[in-house]
Amino acid sequence: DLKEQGFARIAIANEPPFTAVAADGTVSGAAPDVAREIFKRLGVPEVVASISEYGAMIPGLQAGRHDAITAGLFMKPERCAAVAYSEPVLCDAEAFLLPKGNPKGFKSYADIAANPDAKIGAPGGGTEEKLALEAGVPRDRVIVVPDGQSGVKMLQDGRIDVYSLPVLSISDLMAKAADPNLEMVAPVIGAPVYCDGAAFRTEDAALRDAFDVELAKMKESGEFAAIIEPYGFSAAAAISTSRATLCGE
Amino acid sequence: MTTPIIRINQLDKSFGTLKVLDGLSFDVMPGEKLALIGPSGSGKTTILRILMTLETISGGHIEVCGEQLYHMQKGGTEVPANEAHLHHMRRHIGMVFQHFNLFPHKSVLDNVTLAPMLTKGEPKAKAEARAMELLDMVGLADKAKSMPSQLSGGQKQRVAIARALALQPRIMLFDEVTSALDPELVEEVLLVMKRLAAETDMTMLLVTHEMGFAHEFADRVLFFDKGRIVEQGPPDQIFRNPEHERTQTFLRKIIAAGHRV
Amino acid sequence: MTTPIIRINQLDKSFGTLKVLDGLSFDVMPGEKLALIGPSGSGKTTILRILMTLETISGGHIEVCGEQLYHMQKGGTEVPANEAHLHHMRRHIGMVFQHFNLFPHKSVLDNVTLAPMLTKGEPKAKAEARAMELLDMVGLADKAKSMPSQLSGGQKQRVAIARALALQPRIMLFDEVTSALDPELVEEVLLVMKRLAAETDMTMLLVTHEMGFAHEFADRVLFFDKGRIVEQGPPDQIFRNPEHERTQTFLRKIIAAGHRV
Amino acid sequence: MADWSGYLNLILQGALVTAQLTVYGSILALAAAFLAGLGRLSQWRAIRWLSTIYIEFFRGTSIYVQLFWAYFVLPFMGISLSPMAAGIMALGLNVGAYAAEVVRGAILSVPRDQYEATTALNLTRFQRMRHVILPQALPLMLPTFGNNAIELLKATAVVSLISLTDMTFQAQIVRAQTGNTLIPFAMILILYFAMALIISASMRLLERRMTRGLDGVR
Amino acid sequence: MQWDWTFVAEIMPTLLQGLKLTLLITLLSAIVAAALGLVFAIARRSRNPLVARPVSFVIEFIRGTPLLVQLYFIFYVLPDVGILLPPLVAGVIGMGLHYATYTAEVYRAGIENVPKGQWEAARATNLTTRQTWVHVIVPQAVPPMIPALANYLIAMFKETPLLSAITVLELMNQAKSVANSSYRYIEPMTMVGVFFLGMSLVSVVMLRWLEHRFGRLGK
Ligand SMILES: Nc1ncnc2c1ncn2[C@@H]1O[C@H](COP(=O)(O)OP(=O)(O)OP(=O)(O)O)[C@@H](O)[C@H]1O
Ligand SMILES: Nc1ncnc2c1ncn2[C@@H]1O[C@H](COP(=O)(O)OP(=O)(O)OP(=O)(O)O)[C@@H](O)[C@H]1O
Ligand SMILES: [Mg+2]
Ligand SMILES: [Mg+2]
Repeated sequence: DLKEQGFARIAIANEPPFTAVAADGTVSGAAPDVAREIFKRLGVPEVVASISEYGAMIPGLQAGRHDAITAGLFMKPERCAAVAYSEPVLCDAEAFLLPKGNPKGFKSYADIAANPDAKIGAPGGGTEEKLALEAGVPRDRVIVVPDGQSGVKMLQDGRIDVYSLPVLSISDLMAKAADPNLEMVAPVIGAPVYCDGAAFRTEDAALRDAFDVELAKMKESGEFAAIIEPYGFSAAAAISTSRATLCGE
Repeated sequence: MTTPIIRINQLDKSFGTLKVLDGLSFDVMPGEKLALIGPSGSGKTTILRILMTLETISGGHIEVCGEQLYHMQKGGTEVPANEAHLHHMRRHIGMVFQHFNLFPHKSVLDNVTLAPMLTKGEPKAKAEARAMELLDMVGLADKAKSMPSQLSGGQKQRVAIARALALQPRIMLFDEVTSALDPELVEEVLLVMKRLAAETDMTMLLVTHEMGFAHEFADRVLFFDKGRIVEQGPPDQIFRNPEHERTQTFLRKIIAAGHRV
Repeated sequence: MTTPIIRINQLDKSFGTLKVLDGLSFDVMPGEKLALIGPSGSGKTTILRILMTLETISGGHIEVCGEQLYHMQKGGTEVPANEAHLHHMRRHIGMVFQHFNLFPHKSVLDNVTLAPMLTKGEPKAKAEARAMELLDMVGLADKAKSMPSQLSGGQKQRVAIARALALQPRIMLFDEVTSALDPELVEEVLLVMKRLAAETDMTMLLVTHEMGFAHEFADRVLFFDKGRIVEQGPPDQIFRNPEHERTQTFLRKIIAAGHRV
Repeated sequence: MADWSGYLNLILQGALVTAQLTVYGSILALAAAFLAGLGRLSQWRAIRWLSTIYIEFFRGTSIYVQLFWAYFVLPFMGISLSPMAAGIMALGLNVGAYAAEVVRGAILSVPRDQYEATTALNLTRFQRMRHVILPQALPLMLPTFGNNAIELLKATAVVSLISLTDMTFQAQIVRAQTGNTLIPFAMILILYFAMALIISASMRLLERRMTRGLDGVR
Repeated sequence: MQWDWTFVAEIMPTLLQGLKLTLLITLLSAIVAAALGLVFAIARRSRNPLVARPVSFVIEFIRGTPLLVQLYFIFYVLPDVGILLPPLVAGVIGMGLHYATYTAEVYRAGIENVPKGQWEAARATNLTTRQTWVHVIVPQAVPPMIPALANYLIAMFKETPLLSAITVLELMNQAKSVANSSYRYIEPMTMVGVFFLGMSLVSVVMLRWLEHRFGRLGK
C-alpha cells in the first residue's frame, strides 16, 4: 500500500547529523538519506519527512502518523518490544559536552550521580535520559532539554553541568557553537554503543523484512558506507552488530 | 351604551414578595383619554407594561377589544395565553416609552416602517408613504433620513410616537413620555400629543408627572397609591377638589416643587 | 466698595470647533447669590465646571479671591497654572452636581469626612464632629452610617451638599441639583438650599431650570444663550419684565411645559 | 557561515503556515461561536445543554491537551487528521468556545429597552433577532473578536509541539541548524507582532464601517 | 491500544508531583500579573506621554506575540546580556508579564467603568491625583473586576504546559516524560486532560461565588 500511496511518511528528529535541514528546506542527514534510498528500491519513490520530538515518535508511529522512524532512535529492549526495528543503520557512542578541561571530572553517568550538585541535560524520552536515571541520578537533576541548541546554551549559561548526546551530535553542536570553552568527553565510560534502525509498526513486520533485505544488499555493495560516512558515521560499526544483539533477543 | 375596550378585573401583580398591584379593577371606554397619576412606585408604569404584555400577571383578568389578554380558551377551559395569542392581541396596542427606545442602527424612516413591513407584510412603498405622513404629522418629515443619534430628545420622542402609530393600534399607552426631556423640549412633544388626542378616536392611557398637561389632556384621571386606585374622576375634580387626603398631600408637594397644575 | 470675589474676563471656551463660551465677562460679589438660567446647551454647566477647574479654558482670565485661577506668575511672566496652583485655588470652591456623585463605597459619614481628613489633615474626631453638624443641618444625622445606595435621591443630594460644605469653601457651585430627582423629592433639597442661602454669607452660583426657585433664591439672574449673557438683573425684572426677545420665548416655553415661575 | 537568506526564507514559509492556521482557524472559530453562542440562548433546553457542554469542555481543558488529543488519540478512534487539519480543528474549536461567550454576552448586553420596543411593535422572536438585536450586538462583538483572533494567532505557536511546520517550528529548526538563537526568535517575534497589528487594524476598520452613523448607541 | 488502569495508578504520584508544581507556578504568576497589571493600567493613563506611550507599546507588543516565544527569549537570550534566571523564576516572570498585559485591560475596563462623576467629585473635594486613585478610583474599579481577573488565573493554569520549553517539569511535562519512558501516550495525556477539566470545574464554582460576591463584570 505504500507503493500505491507513492511515498512513505518518516519521522525524523531535529538533531544533526542524524538529520539535517538545508537552507532551502530539503531534508537530508544520514538517517533520511538511507531511508530514502531503500524505499526507492522498494518501489516507493518518495519519502515525506516530518520532524518530531523523540518522545512523540513511537506514539506517532502507533497512531499511524508515520510509516517509519529513521531518526537515530536507538534500539533498546523496551523499544524493540514496542516497534519492529530493521537491522542496525547508524551506530554511535554516548558523549558528554562539558566546560573546557572537564573541571568536575565526569567520565560516566555514575560520576554524575555521585556528585550531589551536578545537573545533566538530556533530550526528553531519549536514551541519555534513561541511562542517567538508571545510573542513579535523581529525577530532579536530570533536566529535560528540548533541543541541542538549548542544551549548549544552558551549558554555556551554567544552568547544567553536562549535556549528553551521541558523539556525532555533540561534535556537530560543538562545530556550530565554535565555543573554545566547551569540550567533549567521548565515549562515556560504561555506556554501551548504540545503533538505531528504521522502526516500523509491529503489524508491518513484512515491510520491515523487505527493508532489511535491501539494507543488507546496500551494506554489502558499499553504497551504505558511501551514504553515511560523509556524515561521520561508521559503516563498519553497523555491520558488525545485529538487531538480535542490540535488542537482547 | 358601548362596551369598554379595556376591562381590568381583580388584577394582581407581585415582583417576588413585593405586591405592586393589588386587586385592581377599572374599565376604559373606546376613545377615552385616561391620565394615571400618583407617587413614584405606585404601580403606574406596571399597569401600562402589563397591558403591553411586557410583564406577566400574578392574578386576575384583562379583556382587550372583547378578548382575554393573558388567557385563552383551549378545549373548553381557560389556560394561560401562549406566544401566538399574545402576538395576536398586541395588534391592538401601541406604546411609547420614557426613553424612546428607538432602534439606534436604523434611520428615522426605517424605525417607522420596520414593524408594518415585518408584522403586516406591507410593501415598502406603502409603508414609507404612510410613515412620511406620520412623520409629517409629528413635524419631522425633513428628518426621515437622519439617524436617531442626530436628533434631540424631543425629536426622538416624536419619532417614537410616529413609530407606535404606524401599526394603527386602537389603544395607545404613554409612559412619562416627557420626563427624560429638557424642559424646553417638553412642549413640542405635548403639542403633538394634544393634536393626536383631539384628532383621533384612539383610546389613550397616559402616565405623567406633568399635572398641567394631564389636566388638559384627560377625560378622566386615576390617582394611584400603593397599587390601588385611591381616587378617580374628571380632571377638574381631582386637581381642584381632591377628596382623599393622600391626593391632597401629593398635589401640594408637586406644586411646592414649582409645577403648575 | 468691596472687590469682586470672582472676576471673569473675556472668557473663551471651545470643544473642538464648537465655541461654547464666547468672550464672556462678569463679576460676582462676595456673598452674592447668582442664578444662571438659559436654554439647554447655552454653556451654563460649562462655566461652573471651569470655575471648579474640571475643564481647561481656551482664552481669557478668571480671578478668584484675588488670585488668577488658570494662570500664575513664574519669573515675572504669566504662565498656565500647574496642578499645584490649581490644588491651592480649589480650596476656595465647592461644587454640588446634578447626579450627586457620592462615593458609593463609603458611608455617608465617610463621604463627608474624606476630603477634610485628606486635604486638610484634620484629625478623624474633629472631621467627624463637624460632619455630624453638617448632616444635622441637612436633616440626615440619623443616616450617617448608611451607604449612599440606601438613600433616596433627595437624601443623596443633601449628603452631597454637606460634603461640599465640609471643606468650608467661600464659593459654592450648584449645577441643576434637583433635576435628577423625583418631583416629590425636589422640595426637601430646595428647603436645605434656602436655609443655606439665608444663614451663610457664602457666595453661590446656581444653575437651574426651576424658575420658581431661582426667583426666590437669587439676588441676580443671568440669562444665557449661545455662550453669552443675553440679559441680567434682579429676578423680578428678568422673570416679570424680560427685555430681550430670546428671554421672553424661553420663559414662555418653560411656562407652557407646566412650570411655575 | 550559514546561508541566512535561505534560512530566513524558511521562516517566511513557516509564517505562511501560521497565517493559514490563523485564517482557517478563525473561520472555524467564528462558525462555532455563533452556533454555540446562539445555542446557549435557545429556547430548547437540549440545544442549550449541548452548547454549554461544548463551551465548557473546550474552555475547560488546555489547548495543549486538545492538540495532543486531536493528533495522537483521535487516530485510535479511526479519525486520522493531517497535522494541518488537526491544528485548525483544535485551534478553531478552542477559540470558538471563548468567542461563543462573546456572542452571548454581546446579545445580552443589548439593552432590555430594545427587546421591549420590539414586543411593543409586535415583532416575532426571529424578526427581533434578525432586524434589531444582532445588528446592534455585532459591533459590540468585533473588538473582542479581534482579540480572539490574536489569541488564535499566538496559539498557533503551540502547534510546533505536534510537529506542524509553523513559524515557531521553523525558527527552532533554523536555530538547530545554525546554532544562533537570537536572530530566528527576534525575527518571529516581529512577524507575530506584525500579524497581530494587521488583525487589529482590520478589525478597527470593520468596526468603523459597521458603526458608521451609529455614534451614541450606548 | 487499550486503557490500562494499573498503569494509571502507577503514574499517578508522578503526575500529582507535576500538578503541585503547576499550581505553584500559576499562583506566583497570578500575583505578578495582578500587581503588574494594575501598574500598567495606571501608567497607561498617565498624562505624561513619555510614560503612557512606551508602556502602551510594551503592552501591545507583549499581547501580540506568543508566550512560548517570549519564554524562549527570557530563558535562552537574556543570559547573553547577563540575566540568568532559574527556570521557575523565568517561567513566573514570563507568564506574569504576559498576563499582566491582560489584567491591565481588565483594570482599564474597571477604571473606565467608574463614572466620570467620581473623578470630578474627587477634584471638587480637592483630592490629589494619588488620593483620588487610592481612596476613590481603585476601591471602586477593582472589586467588580475580580471575576474577570479570576478568569485569567484559570487561563494561566491552562498555559503552564508551555513551560516545558524552558525545562520546567510541570504537569504536562511530567506526563510527557512518563509517556516517553513507557511509550504510552493515552493514559498520561488523558489524565492530564482530566486534571485540567477537574480544575476548571472547581474554578467554575469558584467563579460563580466570586460573581455573586463582587457582582458581574462591568455591571
Ligand atoms: N422588574 C421589577 N422587579 C422588581 N420590582 C419592580 C420591577 N418593576 C417595578 N418594580 C417595583 O414595582 C413598584 C411599582 O413600580 P412602577 O414602575 O409601576 O411605579 P411607577 O408608579 O411607575 O413609579 P414612577 O413614577 O417612579 O415611574 C415599585 O416599587 C418598583 O420598585
Ligand atoms: N466635553 C464636551 N465635549 C464636547 N462638547 C461639549 C462637552 N461638554 C459640553 N459640550 C457642549 O457645550 C455646549 C454647552 O454645554 P453645557 O453643558 O454648558 O450647557 P448647559 O447650558 O449646561 O445645558 P443644559 O441645560 O442642557 O445642562 C453644548 O453644546 C454641549 O454639547
Ligand atoms: Mg413609572
Ligand atoms: Mg447643564
